[in-house]
Amino acid sequence: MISFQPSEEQGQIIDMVRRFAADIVRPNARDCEEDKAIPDDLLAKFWELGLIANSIPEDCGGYGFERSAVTGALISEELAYGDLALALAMLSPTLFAYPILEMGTEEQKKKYLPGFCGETFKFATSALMEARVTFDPTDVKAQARREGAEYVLNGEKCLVPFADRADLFLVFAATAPGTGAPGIEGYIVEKGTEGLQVGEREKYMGLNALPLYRVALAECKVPLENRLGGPGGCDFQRILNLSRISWTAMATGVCNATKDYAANYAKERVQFGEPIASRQAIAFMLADMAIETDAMRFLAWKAAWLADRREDCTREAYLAKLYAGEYAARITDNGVQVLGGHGYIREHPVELWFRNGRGIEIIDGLAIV
Amino acid sequence: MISFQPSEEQGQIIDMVRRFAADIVRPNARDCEEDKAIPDDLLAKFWELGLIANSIPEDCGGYGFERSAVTGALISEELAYGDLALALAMLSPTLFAYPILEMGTEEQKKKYLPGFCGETFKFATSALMEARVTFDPTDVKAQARREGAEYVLNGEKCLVPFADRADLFLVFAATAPGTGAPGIEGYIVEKGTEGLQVGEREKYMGLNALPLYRVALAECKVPLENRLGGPGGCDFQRILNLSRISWTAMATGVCNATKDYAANYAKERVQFGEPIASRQAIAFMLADMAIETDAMRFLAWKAAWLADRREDCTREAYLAKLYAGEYAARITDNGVQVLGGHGYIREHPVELWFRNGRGIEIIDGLAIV
Amino acid sequence: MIDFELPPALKMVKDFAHGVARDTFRPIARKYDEEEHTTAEEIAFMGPIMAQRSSERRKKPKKDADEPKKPRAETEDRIGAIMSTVVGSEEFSWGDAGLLLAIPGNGLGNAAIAAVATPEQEERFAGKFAAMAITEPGSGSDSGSISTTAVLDGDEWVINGEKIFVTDGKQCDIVVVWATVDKSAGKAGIKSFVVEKDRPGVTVTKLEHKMGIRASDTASIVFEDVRIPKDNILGSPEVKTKTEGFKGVMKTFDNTRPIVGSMALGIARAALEFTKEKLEEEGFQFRYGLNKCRLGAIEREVLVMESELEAMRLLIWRAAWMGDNGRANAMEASMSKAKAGRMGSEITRRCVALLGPMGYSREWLVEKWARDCKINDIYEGTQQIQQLVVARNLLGYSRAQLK
Amino acid sequence: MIDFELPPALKMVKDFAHGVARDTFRPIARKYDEEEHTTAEEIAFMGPIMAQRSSERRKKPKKDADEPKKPRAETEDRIGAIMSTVVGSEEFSWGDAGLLLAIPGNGLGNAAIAAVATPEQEERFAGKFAAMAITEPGSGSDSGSISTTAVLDGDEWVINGEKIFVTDGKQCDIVVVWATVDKSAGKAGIKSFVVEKDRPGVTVTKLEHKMGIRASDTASIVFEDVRIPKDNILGSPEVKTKTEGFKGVMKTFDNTRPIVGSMALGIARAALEFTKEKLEEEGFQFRYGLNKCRLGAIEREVLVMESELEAMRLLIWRAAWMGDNGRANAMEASMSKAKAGRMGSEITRRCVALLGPMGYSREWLVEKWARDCKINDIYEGTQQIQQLVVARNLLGYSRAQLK
Repeated sequence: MISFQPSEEQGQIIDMVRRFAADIVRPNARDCEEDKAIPDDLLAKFWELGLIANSIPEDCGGYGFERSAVTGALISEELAYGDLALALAMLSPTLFAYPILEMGTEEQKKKYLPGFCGETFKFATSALMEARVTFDPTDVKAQARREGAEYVLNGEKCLVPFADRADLFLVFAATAPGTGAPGIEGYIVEKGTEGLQVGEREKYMGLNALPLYRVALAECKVPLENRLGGPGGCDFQRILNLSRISWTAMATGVCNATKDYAANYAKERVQFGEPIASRQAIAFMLADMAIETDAMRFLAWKAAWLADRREDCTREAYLAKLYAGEYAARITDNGVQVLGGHGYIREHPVELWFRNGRGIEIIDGLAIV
Repeated sequence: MISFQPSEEQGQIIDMVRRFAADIVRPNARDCEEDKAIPDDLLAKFWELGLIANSIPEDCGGYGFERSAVTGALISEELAYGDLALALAMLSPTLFAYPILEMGTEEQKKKYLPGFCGETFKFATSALMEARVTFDPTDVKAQARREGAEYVLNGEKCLVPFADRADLFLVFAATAPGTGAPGIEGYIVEKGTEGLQVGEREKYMGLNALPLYRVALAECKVPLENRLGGPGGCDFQRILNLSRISWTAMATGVCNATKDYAANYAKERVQFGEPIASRQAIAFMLADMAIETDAMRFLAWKAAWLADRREDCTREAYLAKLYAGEYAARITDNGVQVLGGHGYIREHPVELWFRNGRGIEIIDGLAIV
Repeated sequence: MIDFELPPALKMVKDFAHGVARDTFRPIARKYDEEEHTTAEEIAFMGPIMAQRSSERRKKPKKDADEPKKPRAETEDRIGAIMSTVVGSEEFSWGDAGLLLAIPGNGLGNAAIAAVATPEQEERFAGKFAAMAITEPGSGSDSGSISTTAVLDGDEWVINGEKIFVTDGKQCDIVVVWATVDKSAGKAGIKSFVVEKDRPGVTVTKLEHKMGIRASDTASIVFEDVRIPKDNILGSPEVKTKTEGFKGVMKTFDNTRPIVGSMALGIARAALEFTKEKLEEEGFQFRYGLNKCRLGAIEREVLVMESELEAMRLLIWRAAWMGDNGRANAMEASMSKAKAGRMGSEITRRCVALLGPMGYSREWLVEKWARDCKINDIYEGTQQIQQLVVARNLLGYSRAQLK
Repeated sequence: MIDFELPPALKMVKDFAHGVARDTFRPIARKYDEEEHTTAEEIAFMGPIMAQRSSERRKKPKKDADEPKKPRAETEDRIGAIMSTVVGSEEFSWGDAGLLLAIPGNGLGNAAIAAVATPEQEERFAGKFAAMAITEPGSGSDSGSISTTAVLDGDEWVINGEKIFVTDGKQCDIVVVWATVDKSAGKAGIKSFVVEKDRPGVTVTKLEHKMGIRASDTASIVFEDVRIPKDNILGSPEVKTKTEGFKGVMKTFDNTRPIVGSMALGIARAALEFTKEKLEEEGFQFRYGLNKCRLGAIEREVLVMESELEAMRLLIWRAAWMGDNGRANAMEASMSKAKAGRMGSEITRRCVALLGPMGYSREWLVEKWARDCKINDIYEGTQQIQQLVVARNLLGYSRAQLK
């Protein structure tokens, strides 16, 4: 039965996260970007919402509500409406927790998930991306080989959020190069494991609030039971799909924020005797922003809905992110354009959204629903 | 010394062709399209301008002015401003004459060029394109093999203008498949040669005024001296470049015509109490048309200027046509859009230009400067 | 709850429409493109089927569009006529959009009657093929400026004026004519009237030669002292001080615009599917999930177009779902048509180019789809009109604030 | 005669600029991006070179821009200051656009002085670094609405007002200030004045933190009862009935807009060249002449961008050539900036994406180029203003006819 109406429960979550984004996330976004850091109390306030513990089964210490990719997309969008970097930071524990929740062995769930149900923000992360021009998430160069009772990991990762503070890393590596998604597995690496080297903090065009690090794995050994999903391994393609859904939803949030901000500005900014919004060139730019933003949202929902039905959504998630990458770049560009010179100054958030928006096409991982 | 100013002589040619396009070409374009034929007297009127004989040396019966790709681009644009199909038809003798003029042996020039200096329109043509989805002009499937004192041609060609009436065909074929442009040579095939089979007239989305035919070559034998350029062969890449320059210039003519027509319409069409041209959405569409049309023109000129200096212009001619193909499609689409419902009706020429414009990206050959 | 599954009834609609599109429309699509202004007898059988459909729909209790909007959580989703029509239209248009428009009883006038007619009128005009006559030589997008008049004379309206671009104007039985009952009242004076084609004074004066959708006729009709019964007016005859009457008339568009969008979608999907098929025959692959570094140029182009097709469909479905659920959807209807009209043109043109000389040839249907699709960015409000509607809603601007 | 060869003098300009860009600008580009509001001492040596250049140019006989246009064939092509500047700017911007803007003596104010100053003024302000102050908090694109005033008091003008977005406002020696001498006269009352920075009452109140071109400062300047000599006015002090005065001021733009275009071109070229280089290192090829069926996705994307770069350059050159040859080029100047501003942003953003995580990283300069380039679609008239200028010229419309 076709419907574009979130459930009542989802509606309540949306309202809550929307308020949080408006009251807490947006007002702090610029400072965090300039300071290149997120104060712990912001993360703590997010943690109080209980969004992550919500999805964790009661026997692992959570509230035991069903985890849903659609709900995750709704949350991703609303948080990113506040700020993309803070949204990524706040949801970063899910990078580790959700794959365990979905694909972990019973032992892995019991061992790791309770840590995400505590009172304080749990720093955990995953490492997927690698610093090369032609990086493709289904073609990672990091390798895992089995040696007796251990897996030995080698490789170089980039864009690992909170690598400096994370207790747990989910590292994606291939058993053999060129085997595509089926050959990629996740390995749980605990902080302090020998061979896990957290490198320098990285500097990017945007997302400066989010601490991103290089991480090297040099003959890093983990026990066999640390492979995500145990002997059967994980469904890496699904993890990638869930990540692309989250990115698309977050892109929707950024675009929606840009559209709203630019529209309000255009109504207030008077030039040649009239608000610039009364000129077709500006008004139609805003109309296009609205159209593409809505389309992006529904593409995320559609892929998420398939994911929740446990149907293959590789195509839908890929196309959604393809769409989001292109249009998020265009929309955030136009956000600056509507504000003109003022949009180029760091006082207005469109300047930040322009820079953040350019990461969407490029980055995979870093978020999951 | 950088200049965007045609020479005095070129200025006179432009003026002459512009008048011809306005008085003769444009007024007959729609009828020719609907009748799917061009009356001989139109071709005769074009012939009277002497544009082709102009470029042929005096010892071959012409007026002996220097042939220039830049001048050719100027002529191509002005004629196509009148109508693309008629421009292609009128210039079709050059498909045969110009390669001979540039690359023919002395014997070939003496034998064939005087025919283009007579009093009546000379039907001659060339055959390059082939009817397949992945057709690439540097990868023709038509083949030529040497057999004693003859070349034997085999293959299927499409989009051959005036194949029904042409006395002379310049057929492009490869000595071996997959050798690219260097392996492709031109072969002179006279009407009536055994194995030259003129097939059915083709039907396309546009260009219906121009008679286009399938042509098959079945063990078609021509003497050795019929290879363009003799034993040394021809520079096929240059022929292709000159063709792409002409296409880009013709695209410029079509786009310029569309822009002018749409702008005039928009100034006259009153909606909501004002001419639609006074709305930014329409006005800016017209501004973009003007910008892209000018850019297209200069890309053609730049490549032509290089060609006239005998420098390699493969890159420039390719990029020019790439640009022209994309923007001609967009501009002719917007031409219809500006006229709205009226643009969709066969009464206004934008309907025809929309259909003609879509051929530009697809077709190579069919014109040469 | 967010859901994208077609309910069984809609799957049936879809399968039926697809079958007709594949088995009946496609095989004759080229024929009626070449033979413009010929009535396609092959699709006559569709008339009774359409009539039965709408009669079945009439029997169902109607939800009042003006009932107050319920709070979110209480709304019960329903799949109604609009969703059913957009799903069907996509499939029919996949077969041939011109033939879809030429299905007897499937005119825009029928949609207008269905939207605003009284039960008595619905009954009286049931089974008739109704065209819609809005545009005049001097008024295109500016529907408020029409000059056709309707004057009440005793028990009859007398209609005078000239209409152009009447889709199915030749083939139809009745015409829904927009006319003003009070020129001084401006838009408030505009009403719509049902005029039977066989009334004295109705003359089809011209059939347009069009770029595409040539299987459906587009006519000019002159109305000269045409007398119709008083109760052939759709809606109230009263001229209100504000523009409510006109808004009522315009409201038809909220339902028809997603349908036009779905026609663009169906045509573009046909083109893209066909293009992929032909390219696959040549050995090209289309893989989902790779970085663009690893894709071929046309592979990537096709993937981008697929994402656009999905986006078009979801925007259309959203607008239709809102309409069926009694929500105000003027903005969303225009969003769906703006997107679909533009991208439909873009996708079909790219498919022509992707297939090279064969794409441009009339041997295949791709070139035809590019011609057919363009109309969807023009009629029922051009791209620019849709953008105006979206922007005004977005900004909360009146017509005066954003012209 | 149509010709695209750079004459030897211009080749020298190009080579010199490229050398400075490569050896001086590029190596320090990242440094001054990170250290916003720091003066780049490394480029101080450019000041005297620029001063000498413009003094050489002053010595040459000037062609009067108002001399009647000669018929086509008689016109003798000349390569003048504008072409020389666009060729140089492309190269400098290839190195770093922010540093180009920060070259002492290379301000927009200098261009304005060069365009309209009397010989006496030219001599007096020679060697000074001149910024241009137009925008005010309430007036962006609408330059005609500025409220800074200039009142003649005896032998001095008294300037009052606040200017924002003054490029090089901190670093410059003098500021060309747009002010009105008669608010009631509207645009006709707007004149430009040279204000020395060290005059009492001139205060730099703020330095903007910008997205890009951070090597050049952007300042707010308040003018409070600033007294300047009577002959610091540029052009005639007379307020004419029409808007000639304002038009004169606006005419500066016809020369500066192609220059801004060339900055976008230089940055975009830098990004594209770098991107190709990096991709070639990974084994990608870029071949000219193939059907798109045979190209890779990113190969095609790069080729399309190359064609756009060529288009940008030719539009810029045409506008510059017209300006140098005394032809009215307001439309063509705007065309070149509209194209270059937009495509510069587009190309740099695509390059960021083509290089994946490395494109987004601050280890390389591509992400910076995307930030730097965006300003060219905004300052000296936004994209939308350029389109207005082009459309008005194209349609023969006044400001009132096309707002």
